[in-house]
Amino acid sequence: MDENKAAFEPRIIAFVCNWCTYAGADLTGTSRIKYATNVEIVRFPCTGRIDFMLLLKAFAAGADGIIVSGCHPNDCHYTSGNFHARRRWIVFRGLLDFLGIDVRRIHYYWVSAAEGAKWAEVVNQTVAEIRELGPYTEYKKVANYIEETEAAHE
Amino acid sequence: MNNWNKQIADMLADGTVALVIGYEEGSTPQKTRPLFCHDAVAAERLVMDGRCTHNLAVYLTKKELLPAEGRIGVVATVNVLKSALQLMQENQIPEGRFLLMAVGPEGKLTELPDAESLRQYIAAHPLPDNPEVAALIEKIDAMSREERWAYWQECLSKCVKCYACRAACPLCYCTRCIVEDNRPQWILPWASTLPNIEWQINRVMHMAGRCTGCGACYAACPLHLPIHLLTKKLTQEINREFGTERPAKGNVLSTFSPDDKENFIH
Amino acid sequence: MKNYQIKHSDLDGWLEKIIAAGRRVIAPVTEEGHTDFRPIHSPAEVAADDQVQTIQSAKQAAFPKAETLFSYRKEGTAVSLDQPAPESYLQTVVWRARPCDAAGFTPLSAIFNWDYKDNLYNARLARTTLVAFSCQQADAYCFCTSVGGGPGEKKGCDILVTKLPSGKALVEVCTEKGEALAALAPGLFSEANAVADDSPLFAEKQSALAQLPARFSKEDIRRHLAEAFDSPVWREQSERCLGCGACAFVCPTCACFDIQEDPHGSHGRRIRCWDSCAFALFTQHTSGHNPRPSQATRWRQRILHKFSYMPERLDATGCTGCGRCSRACPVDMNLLEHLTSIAQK
Amino acid sequence: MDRLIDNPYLPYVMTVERITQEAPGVKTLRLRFKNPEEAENFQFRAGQFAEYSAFGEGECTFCIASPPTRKGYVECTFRQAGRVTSGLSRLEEGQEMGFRGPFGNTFPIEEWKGKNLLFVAGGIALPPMRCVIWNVLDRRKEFGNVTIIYGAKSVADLVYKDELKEWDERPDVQLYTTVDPGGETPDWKGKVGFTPAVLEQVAPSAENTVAIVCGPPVMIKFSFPVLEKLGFRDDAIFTTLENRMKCGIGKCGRCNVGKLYVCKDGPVFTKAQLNGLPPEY
Repeated sequence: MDENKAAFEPRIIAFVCNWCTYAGADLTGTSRIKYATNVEIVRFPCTGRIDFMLLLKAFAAGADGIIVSGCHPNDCHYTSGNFHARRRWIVFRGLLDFLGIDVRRIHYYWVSAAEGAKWAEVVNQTVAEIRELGPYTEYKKVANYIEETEAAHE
Repeated sequence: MNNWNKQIADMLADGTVALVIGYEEGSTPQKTRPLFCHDAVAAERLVMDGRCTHNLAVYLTKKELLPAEGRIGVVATVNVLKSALQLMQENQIPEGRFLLMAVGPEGKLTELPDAESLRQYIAAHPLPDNPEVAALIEKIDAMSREERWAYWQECLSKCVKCYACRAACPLCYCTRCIVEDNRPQWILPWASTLPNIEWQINRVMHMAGRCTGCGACYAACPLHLPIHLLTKKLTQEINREFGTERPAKGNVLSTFSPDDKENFIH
Repeated sequence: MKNYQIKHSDLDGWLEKIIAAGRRVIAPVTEEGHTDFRPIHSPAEVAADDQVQTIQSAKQAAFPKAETLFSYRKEGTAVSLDQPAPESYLQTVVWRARPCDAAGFTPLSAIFNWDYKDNLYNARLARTTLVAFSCQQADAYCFCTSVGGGPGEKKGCDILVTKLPSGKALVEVCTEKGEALAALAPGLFSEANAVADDSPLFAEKQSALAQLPARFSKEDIRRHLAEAFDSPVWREQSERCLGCGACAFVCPTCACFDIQEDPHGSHGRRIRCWDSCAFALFTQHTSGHNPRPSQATRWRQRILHKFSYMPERLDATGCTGCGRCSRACPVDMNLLEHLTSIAQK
Repeated sequence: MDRLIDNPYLPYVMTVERITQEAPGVKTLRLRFKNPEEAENFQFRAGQFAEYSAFGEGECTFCIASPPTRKGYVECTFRQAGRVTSGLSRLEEGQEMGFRGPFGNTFPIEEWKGKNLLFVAGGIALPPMRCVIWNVLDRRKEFGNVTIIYGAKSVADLVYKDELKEWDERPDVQLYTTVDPGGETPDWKGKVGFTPAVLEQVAPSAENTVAIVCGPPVMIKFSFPVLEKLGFRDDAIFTTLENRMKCGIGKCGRCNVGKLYVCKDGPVFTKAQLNGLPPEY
């Protein structure tokens, strides 16, 4: 790992479901497991409720990586929300990849309420991988762009 | 006057249909355009041939254009029929309201009064895949991710947000589109690269498994941006992942299978 | 102002000098068979001069599709504002516009200055130099001669270049801005005579222009429109209209805009962006009430605004006959055809 | 701030000095210029409107609800409905916001000297009139009888409740307040009925009288025939139009009714003028 990458602290946004992953992350804390502090958690009732636009908004707002995590299959609090989400992510990933958006920066996990240790692990792993990829500057550049008619933007 | 024009003129004259939507000659010999026939005389202007590419199904959900009473005839291409069927499956148009009609090669008019007859006609008249579209998708697939991003960024930076792609699509029928919502403002409403990309992602995601592949979005784009590649690619992905069969009611994303792949979820 | 001659083969050399002078140059560029204005960095990028027109008009030089009106910053309860310095607007040259592009700036300027002065537009226009090329061909959508323009018309141009059959091009300089551009390559130009109505040069210029007989007059249209508000023609013509904004966005005179917010937490910008009277939401009130509730009423507004209200209020016609709206329309709403039918009613 | 160019879209920065909750969802903001020099140079006349900015949300059009006779501040009253009005509603006293104006034409108050004035207002449309009413009351001797008929959906929806009380107590103002049937409370002392019906009941004389009518389209629609019956001439009936607008300065292309721009030629129109306009409002 070169020096620049070591100095770079990735900003990770995690979209998690309330019933499994959020509780799991809570358990990580109460179990006093130490893990990377780069993650900001946004809690949703269910992975099925996570609009794909939120992922794009996270990148536009400066995220370098994204975690999407919810209940394991058959464990959804609403029976099938995670199944619907899974199908949506399959389609969405395909489209993003075709557009050249870096799908390696979006990590999907199932983390249950009992998997406090796994949460620490997936965050650490995501941070390490995003650190390796570096900041997502190509997306940020586009996000802040408005017109090429002013000298300031040249 | 063709025989089928005469038949339609008679239907308008005797009140079988109150309005017929079809095609007429356009501004140049190379193109035709949509025509609303309110009377038998106008039916003389109807044409049907390979130049008829507008997806007339877009008018079927525009209530302000349609008479309150009576049936509405549509002289349709297969693409129009496919979209009309999809609209019926999504409960956007009632089955009996429209009399869809196809014109055969010898000018024979086939009436398709219900969803079942549409289904059969569409099955019997499969549309060939456009090799140019397939080749373009292959070309983009072969690019590196960075090249793909550069390609689409350059391409969509030109978009002026006229929303012709939305307006021309029969399945973009929401009365209030996500881009018109400002609480929250999901997509910034002016034309610049990122909001343009976000708009296309939204348009295409909302088409997942619903797009009939007619290409009206691309044909409508005044800047000729190849946005139909996005819907086409999405359809390819869906076919590969979930098969080519579509649910009879609802759509691919409103259902699921416990066996859907999850090799990307850890 | 002076007239010059330049060899066809020296035009690229002149453009090179213009680019070298650090101007932002936008010019017709052909990509995938379609030609539109794009920023260029070398004369080689410019499309061959065989197309009638670009997809979009040149209005973007002074009226970009999105621009910053001002920016704000909030600190505690206080707000401070900042606005773009006109000096930051790039000196822009529009290369090989058409006379109908140049003509579009007259109605645009009228809209932006008829009462309050829109100095953002004015500052951009002051930094824009239009090098128009006379039209040697027209297509089925062109009708500049019906609305007071012409394929060799100078109005609104800073420079009008007409490629003559002799292999020379006539360069008619119309403004100081134009003169400054010619002065960038003095070696390439030789002085030419004034183009008087009976001069051989005039005849030579005329011979190089596209032939486009007028189909109607602005006055005919205006007279008919005075009585046409309740005419069934609006519904008839607009039935196939899809309600997109393509016609407005490619139009050289459409100036309707929206004002929107670009917030980034405690700071942000207010943005002006193109809008279109064809959109249903354009006039809709928060309550849901819409003064122009149908596509027919919106089509009527488009035509009346351009051909009736603007002439009366701003002494300008909102159309240069470029035909771009008709070419861009996904359902072939042909303005020439529609106006002709109105003029003949 | 240094104004590099005269930018007509650049608002004045104003401080929210006082917030009054007028009715459910309806607030009045009193705004003071942050820059005293701008306050000094600021002038407007009754009937004019302005663009109010909640930075981060956008801009919204309302009339200036305070009278020009009260110097040093301007007030606006609005109902929270969309994104910008919600943003304005969230402001607290002491916070800063934007103000662009004054725009549009005015009520010809000077021409009304010596005449009787009849104000007919419905709901949230009292603000444009309040500006005129206070302007008139501040120069009370110059005008004849002042009659105000004001209706709202319910008692809670009446705005400017303190001022209504003040006007009611003044011997030189005839005030009739009314609420729609079903909108009354047990202790409601005003009238019950739709505003046009109350107007018919009160039947003010048209003799030497100017009527100013502001309200929702349906109220205006039913009030005009009543006024006609009472003998009001079309050029003695004034109203304001409220078409959607963005720029306020005759450029953005939204607000025109036929060839007239509501933002430039309006918002004040006489019924005689409206008779000659297409129904695009």
